[in-house]
Amino acid sequence: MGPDLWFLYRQMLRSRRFEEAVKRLWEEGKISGEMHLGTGEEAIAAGVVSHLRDGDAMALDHRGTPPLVVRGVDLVALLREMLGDPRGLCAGMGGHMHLFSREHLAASTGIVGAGGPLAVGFALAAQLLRPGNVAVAFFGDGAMNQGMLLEALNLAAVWKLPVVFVCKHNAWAITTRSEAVTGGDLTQRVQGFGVPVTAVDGTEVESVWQAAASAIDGARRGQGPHFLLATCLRLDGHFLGRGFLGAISYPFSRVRESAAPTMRASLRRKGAGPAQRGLAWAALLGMVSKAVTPRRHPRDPVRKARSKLASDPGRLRALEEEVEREIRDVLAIALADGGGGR
Amino acid sequence: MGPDLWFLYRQMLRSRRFEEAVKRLWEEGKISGEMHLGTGEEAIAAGVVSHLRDGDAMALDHRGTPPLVVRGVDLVALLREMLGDPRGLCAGMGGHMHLFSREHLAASTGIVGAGGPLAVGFALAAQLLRPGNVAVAFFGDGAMNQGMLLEALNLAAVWKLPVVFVCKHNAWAITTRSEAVTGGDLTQRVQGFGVPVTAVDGTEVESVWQAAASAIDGARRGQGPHFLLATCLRLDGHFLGRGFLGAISYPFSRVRESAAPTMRASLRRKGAGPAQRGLAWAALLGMVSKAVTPRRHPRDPVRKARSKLASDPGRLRALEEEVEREIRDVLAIALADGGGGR
Amino acid sequence: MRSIGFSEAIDAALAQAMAEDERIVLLGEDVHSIHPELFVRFGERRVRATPISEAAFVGAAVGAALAGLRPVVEVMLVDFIAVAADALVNHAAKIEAMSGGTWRVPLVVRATCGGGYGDGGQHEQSLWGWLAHIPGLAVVVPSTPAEAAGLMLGALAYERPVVFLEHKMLSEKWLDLLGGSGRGTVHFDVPAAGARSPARKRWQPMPLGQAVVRREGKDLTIATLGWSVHLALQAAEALTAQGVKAGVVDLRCASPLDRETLCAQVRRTGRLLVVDEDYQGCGLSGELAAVALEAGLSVRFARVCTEQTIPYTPQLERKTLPNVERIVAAAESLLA
Amino acid sequence: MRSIGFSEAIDAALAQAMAEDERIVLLGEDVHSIHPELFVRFGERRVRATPISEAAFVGAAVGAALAGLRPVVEVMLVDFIAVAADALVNHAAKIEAMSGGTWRVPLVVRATCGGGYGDGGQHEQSLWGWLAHIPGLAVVVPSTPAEAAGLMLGALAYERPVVFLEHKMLSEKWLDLLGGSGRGTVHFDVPAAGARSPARKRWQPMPLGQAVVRREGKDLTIATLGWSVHLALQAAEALTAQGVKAGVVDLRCASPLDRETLCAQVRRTGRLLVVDEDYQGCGLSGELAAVALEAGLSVRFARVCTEQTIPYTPQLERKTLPNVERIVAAAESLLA
Ligand SMILES: Cc1ncc(C[n+]2csc(CCOP(=O)(O)OP(=O)(O)O)c2C)c(N)n1
Ligand SMILES: Cc1ncc(C[n+]2csc(CCOP(=O)(O)OP(=O)(O)O)c2C)c(N)n1
Ligand SMILES: [Mg+2]
Ligand SMILES: [Mg+2]
Repeated sequence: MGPDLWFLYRQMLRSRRFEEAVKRLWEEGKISGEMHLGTGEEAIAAGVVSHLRDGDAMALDHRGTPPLVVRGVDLVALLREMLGDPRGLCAGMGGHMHLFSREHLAASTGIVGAGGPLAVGFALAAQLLRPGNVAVAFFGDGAMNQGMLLEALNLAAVWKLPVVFVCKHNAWAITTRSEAVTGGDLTQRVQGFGVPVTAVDGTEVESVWQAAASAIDGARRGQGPHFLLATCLRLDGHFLGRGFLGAISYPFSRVRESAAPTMRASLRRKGAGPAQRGLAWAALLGMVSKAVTPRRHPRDPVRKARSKLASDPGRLRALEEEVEREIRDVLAIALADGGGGR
Repeated sequence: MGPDLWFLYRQMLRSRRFEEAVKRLWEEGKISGEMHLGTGEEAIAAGVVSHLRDGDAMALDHRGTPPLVVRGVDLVALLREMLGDPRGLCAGMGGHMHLFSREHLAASTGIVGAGGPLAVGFALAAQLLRPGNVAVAFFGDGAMNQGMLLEALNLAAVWKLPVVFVCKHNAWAITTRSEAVTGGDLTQRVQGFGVPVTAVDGTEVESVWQAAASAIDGARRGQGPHFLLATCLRLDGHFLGRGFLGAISYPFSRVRESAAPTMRASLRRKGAGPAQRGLAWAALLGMVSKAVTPRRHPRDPVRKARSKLASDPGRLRALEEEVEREIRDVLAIALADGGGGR
Repeated sequence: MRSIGFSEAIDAALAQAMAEDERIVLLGEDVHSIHPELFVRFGERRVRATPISEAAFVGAAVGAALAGLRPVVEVMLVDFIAVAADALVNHAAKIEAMSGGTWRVPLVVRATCGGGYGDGGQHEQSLWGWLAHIPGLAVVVPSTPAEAAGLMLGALAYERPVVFLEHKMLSEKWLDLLGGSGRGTVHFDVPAAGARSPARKRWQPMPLGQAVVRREGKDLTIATLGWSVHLALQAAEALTAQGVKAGVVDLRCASPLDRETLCAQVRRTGRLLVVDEDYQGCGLSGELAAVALEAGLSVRFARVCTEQTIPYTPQLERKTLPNVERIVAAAESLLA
Repeated sequence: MRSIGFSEAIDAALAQAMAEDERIVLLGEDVHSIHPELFVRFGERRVRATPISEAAFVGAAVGAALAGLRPVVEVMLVDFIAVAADALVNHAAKIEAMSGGTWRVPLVVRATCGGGYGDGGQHEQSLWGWLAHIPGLAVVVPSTPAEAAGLMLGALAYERPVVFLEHKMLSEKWLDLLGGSGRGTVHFDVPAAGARSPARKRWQPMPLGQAVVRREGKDLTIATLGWSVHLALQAAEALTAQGVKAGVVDLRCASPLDRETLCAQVRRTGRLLVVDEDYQGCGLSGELAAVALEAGLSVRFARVCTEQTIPYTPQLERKTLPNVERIVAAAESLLA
């Protein structure tokens, strides 16, 4: 059986619309703290999570929303959690970086890489208590340099655990390009721990679904861990707000204003020579230009999936309206009595 | 210029005789705590450390004695340290797992894997302050599953640091076989971090010397890190004493006496089925039999080097007498006034 | 009656619990040879040797606990817990709270602790106060084999993360392994009450957070736990020569603290002497001072703790760790 | 006169030091964009972005310090120090002692700390008492931009490992980044004295371990540090309405502690109220109780600390962290 693109698109769109709502609420000041969206990762969430079933577990990182949406977590509870509402998924105690759903065996962590060990533990429990169940860990490319995650790959391999590691490779860790801080080749690195790797375009939901199908199926049947290396995008920057350098996710024009002190600093006496200063400037500017993701990105996974369904515009419109309605209802309920924990 | 086997043999023998003396003193109760000897690793110590010069640094693990001996650390100070003498290398404050010689930029750690980051830091200092100098990290195969060491490989690669990682692969971590807890292939694993690997028989001092020559030379010339994977032996078990299971480094006959409670436990009601219990027994027995290293091992690096020098027995005897004398003198001085920190 | 050693007792309790609850698994480096009795009985599925990857296997134990197992994860020496601190501090300790109370982490972290046998700075720490600082971690430090067994069962029944510390000076197994007591040329004075207890057919769980008065005394109260309980008892005995009646409270747990038992004693004596083998600053010793003051007690206070990195050399090691002479001297200063 | 913000002041001091001492390097995640002023001036050799490998890059900073550099290693949030605890606890803190005093580790670990802007349990901890527990680690927690700059220079001159904590509520940079204050729809009440100081051409190093009396008071002494200094001052002000004169001691460092300044104040007031945003148990608050008692003071004691994992939801977050109302209430209870 192949992927059901209608189903997958629907899940992706639910996540996208939900996170767009979260973004508005954050900007209105109704959600506090940092806010990392998973926009651009929806194909990975949908392609992987739609294979999960009761007793399967997930370890999530700071972009945990899309997998939870796809997994079927109650969206009102999820939104209330972010609003800090005592009726939230975690009674408002966790917030968006620390989302937990015991019912779905889903745990998030705000510590980069810590999901690796958690997932290994989930998989160990599956191996001993629920054969046939699996665990999935979602994490970014930046996490691939975190020791505990590397150790987790090894543990999974030597214990032949039913765990699928999903690396959402958006080429960035905050403002650092992965390639600048990651030696060698990730595929070889992972294989070097005895874990087989499948690389996949993580903006193509059907490809992800296929790759995940065989990885998860193998894990269920006792073949041990698998690693999906899935490229993706970071459509809303590292997190919402002006971001580092006051530029990453805001209009380029802002750079000039915030760059003045930096400009002055680069002209001060003592320090590196002019060549090195120039290099540093070039690095900063290069970074800023690369980090600014265009609003409508050609690889946007939601748009890509949608374009494949364009041949049936009626069904498409119905689906989209249904999703919009769902999210509207979620918002209405969650915000009904003021919402939030202030 | 090739290796000078006479010189290397002399260093190896110095280390061996010194550690034999340490062993006697430990058994006499003059040295307290654990005692991990580096007997069986001398070819690695001699083959690598003899390339080091002023300004080069070393990070050592719990078997730090051989590299320090080869590096030219004052043996009286070293022995006094182990005796807990206030005149010891570290005023008796460190002990054999925590040996430091600032003069030689040599630091030990009793935390498995922690030498990796330390060496990377040493190499960073060399890169910025003393171009042409290098750092070397010595650690075991067990350390290859410690996250911070894996991270250190990556850091060294991305910063192109002058560091040589030396893995002394004796196939064991205490009573655990490396192969049982290490996924994939170590060479591939290390290459996956962007660090080139040379595998070498670490009981052949000339091979080690050659491999180290080119790794260290490359590092000095700015070519970045290198990894030597050197097999070796653990001639005195994991540490001195009865060891885990009362068997690893003591005569096999002891096993029977200490095995009685284990035998009883394996017959108690409740627990795993008989097949699994049998497997566990088999694993224990297999481990014990593998772990008992014969006193005179055909791959003993000191004996191997010696056999190549047999053609000049006169010179050999003179060299050996000189080394014996050196160690005797060291002992005499260190023990002269009672020695030790009791 | 047969007697039983410290580590033996803990393993006996663990075996009893494992026989009754399939969800209990033991993970850690070399567990097969450190606990051969458990290994041959429960097999390698439930007694799993790990690679030297403390961060990952302690983290995995947290995940396993969330997903239905009851892991006992062993970190050989508490010093190495620093390598896995994130798993305890940011995960085990916090997930129940961050999940809004919906998800608990029934995890026991077992480690050895303490010094006095010559291993030096990175291998003889106690760190119970360091761990107890984190809300959400219970920390157990037993002082006798029988109570160690009972508290292990208590820890398994606690349903929340517990760090269970086994003092190496009390452990027949670890003192032999690391102190090399098997060589016959070294000896350690281990009080019989700490080293051995009567064996039992069946161990009963002991609740966490209950201190016990080991010795009544009207002049001052010595509060302590673990190995130091025995030093304190010796010191109290020595003090009788001067007509001083010193009581000894064994806290048994650094967290949760039994404030009541402590304060009831201190209320009577008006003098609190804390003996804490862990580091002095910002630790358990200060906490007990605060507890006494918060109870509104007017109290004279002194403490005998480890004030610096533990030296290797035996003569300084002895002076740096709490010892009977230091305790007696501190008691005298309080009574002066 | 131009004024300067908290993070800006620290970076200005760091720039001054880096200009004068080639051995100072800055390592950490995203340092190029967190400190662009340092990056464009000193270049990527000395301002190095790291991978997300806290254990290795903090450990490497220890090695670099041993081998002649003066690293400032940045761990974004002190919460993440748990990932690198081994490098600090077992290495940075111990090497001078274990080497018999022959080898020092001149290292500054810089991290942000504290809560109040809505990041929740794994991102708002303080942990200064946790770190100060370890002998060999100094821990600095400044409360004004000018002193932060001076203490950064003091830390660089200290020659030994120092953890330098920058409270996020005081940092114009971090409050914008993590609190999202730039969105205009959220506001934080940051007292001017904590947020900005007069700019200076040249910063002078301030020695570590010197507390300062921020406010004299004869009825009780509030001891605190960091962000809470400002809460304490507000509470002291509020207490005047009841005729209460509360003094405020800003400890500035959790280690080394300035016992003298603290005890001199407490001796006069007889009442000690500790406001400690770090966790309550086995931490700094208890240590101060012990310090007062060890000085032979007869003292009434209360504390306002963080007693549990920090909740995300703003209303509980506010209640869980120290706040003015809690401080006032505790002061009243002490005076009752
Ligand atoms: C241990 C740890 N270090 C640093 C951080 C701060 N941090 C949060 S997200 C992030 C980048 C993560 O990059 P990646 O894993 O690629 O995920 P992405 O944000 O790109 O999705 C960092 C450094 C953290 N949360 N935890
Ligand atoms: C972080 C840490 N975990 C565990 C230990 C206990 N330990 C000491 S040596 C050792 C085995 C090390 O194996 P390997 O690195 O191969 O070195 P070998 O002893 O074989 O030379 C272990 C587990 C430790 N010292 N540090
Ligand atoms: Mg990324
Ligand atoms: Mg080995």
